[in-house]
Amino acid sequence: MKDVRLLSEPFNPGQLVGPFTNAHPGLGGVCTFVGEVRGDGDVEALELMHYEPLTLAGMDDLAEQALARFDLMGILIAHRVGEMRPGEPIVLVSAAARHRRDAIRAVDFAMDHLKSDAWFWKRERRAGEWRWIDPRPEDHADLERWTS
Amino acid sequence: MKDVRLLSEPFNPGQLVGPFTNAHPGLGGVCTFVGEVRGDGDVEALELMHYEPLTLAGMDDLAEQALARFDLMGILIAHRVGEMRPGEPIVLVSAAARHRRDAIRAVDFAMDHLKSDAWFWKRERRAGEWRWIDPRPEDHADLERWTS
Amino acid sequence: MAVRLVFLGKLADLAGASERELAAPIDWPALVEALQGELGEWLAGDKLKLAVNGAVLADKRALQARDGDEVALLPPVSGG
Amino acid sequence: MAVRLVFLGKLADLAGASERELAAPIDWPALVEALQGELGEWLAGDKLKLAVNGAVLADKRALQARDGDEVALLPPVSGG
Repeated sequence: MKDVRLLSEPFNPGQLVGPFTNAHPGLGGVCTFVGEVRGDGDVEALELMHYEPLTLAGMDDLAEQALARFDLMGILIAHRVGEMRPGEPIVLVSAAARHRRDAIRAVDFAMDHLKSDAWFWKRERRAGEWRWIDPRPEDHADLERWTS
Repeated sequence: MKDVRLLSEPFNPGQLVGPFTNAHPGLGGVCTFVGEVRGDGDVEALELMHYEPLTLAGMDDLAEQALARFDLMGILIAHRVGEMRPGEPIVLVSAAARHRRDAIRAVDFAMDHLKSDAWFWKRERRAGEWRWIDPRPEDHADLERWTS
Repeated sequence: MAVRLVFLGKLADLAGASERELAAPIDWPALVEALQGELGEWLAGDKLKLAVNGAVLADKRALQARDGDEVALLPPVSGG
Repeated sequence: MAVRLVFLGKLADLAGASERELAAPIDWPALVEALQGELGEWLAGDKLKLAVNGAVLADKRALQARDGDEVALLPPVSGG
């Protein structure tokens, strides 16, 4: 099962992972990563801008890549867009597999790609001022782990 | 936060992960692996025997190793004992960290150790007959990933 | 008889809006002509990509947009 | 005036119980004497470890258990 979502409202990770897990009887395990908006320093809010024709298609393609690369029963990729506060979930990736290593590696793979080359533009508000965030070189280094 | 548990009754992963996540404000992400009893072939039931003075102490030591090795805010390790049916959760590891790679690697590390050198003895029931399970060579190979 | 421009990320700030309409058709010289100042500098630079109706152009200077097309101006992503 | 033996995994099946009491004190020769048949073979083999009160012995032949001690017989783990 492939389930890819852009969410414009706050979400509860458990309400996504529970049904996803139940949809895969016979699985060996489910690995899930949930990222939250970090309240680094004085960040008051984060806004994630997307362009649906690219952003959702790109996430769908990433899910397909993970399904092709690892032995999975299913993958769920959900990403928030819009304005968020520190502490809110921003991203969730779950992978169900018969063997744990596939599930764990698929989550690692999908997160590295989401963090670096997904079609999102981000800005932070500090002291009332919005500022756009540039790409981070570390994120591109993470991607190179998967190019072999 | 370190939270290590042996559970003799079925558990709901979300009811452990929710409070664990909420206990770590400021985190970047939480990685969770939930393993379920696989219904391989005609397995009717699985029984996990433990020896609490070793089993719980060993899990606690594993949690400490993960905290020392990765940059974590907290780790939760919960393992079922007793008799289980296919589809029931048997193990849950959650790691909370400021950065996702630490959380994912800590879960991978803890699972490899739990699957191979934790103090559990396992037997399966097929067609009404219980049979003890021998250690699997693959599990020991998994462990060697972490000996550098 | 229009092409819709969509500005992503900081380009929306520079454009003062997330969308703008231009009279169709629009090719590369027409787009350069239409976008001045900092937006024009972004357009000329290496980092900006263009997508037409959700398909990223391998060579943005080959842009050909007709009535009803949507042209997205894409600065580097910050990732999720 | 007893030492409690605890049998783990398949040893519990061989012993016909998960626990047994032996008169204290118990050292290695006394334990070998007490456990016959397949249990005795396991005890003599390389794969079985002993723990006294939750501490695994580096050398099981150095066993010294006194009244109130718990001696666990540990076959190879199957893991979680």
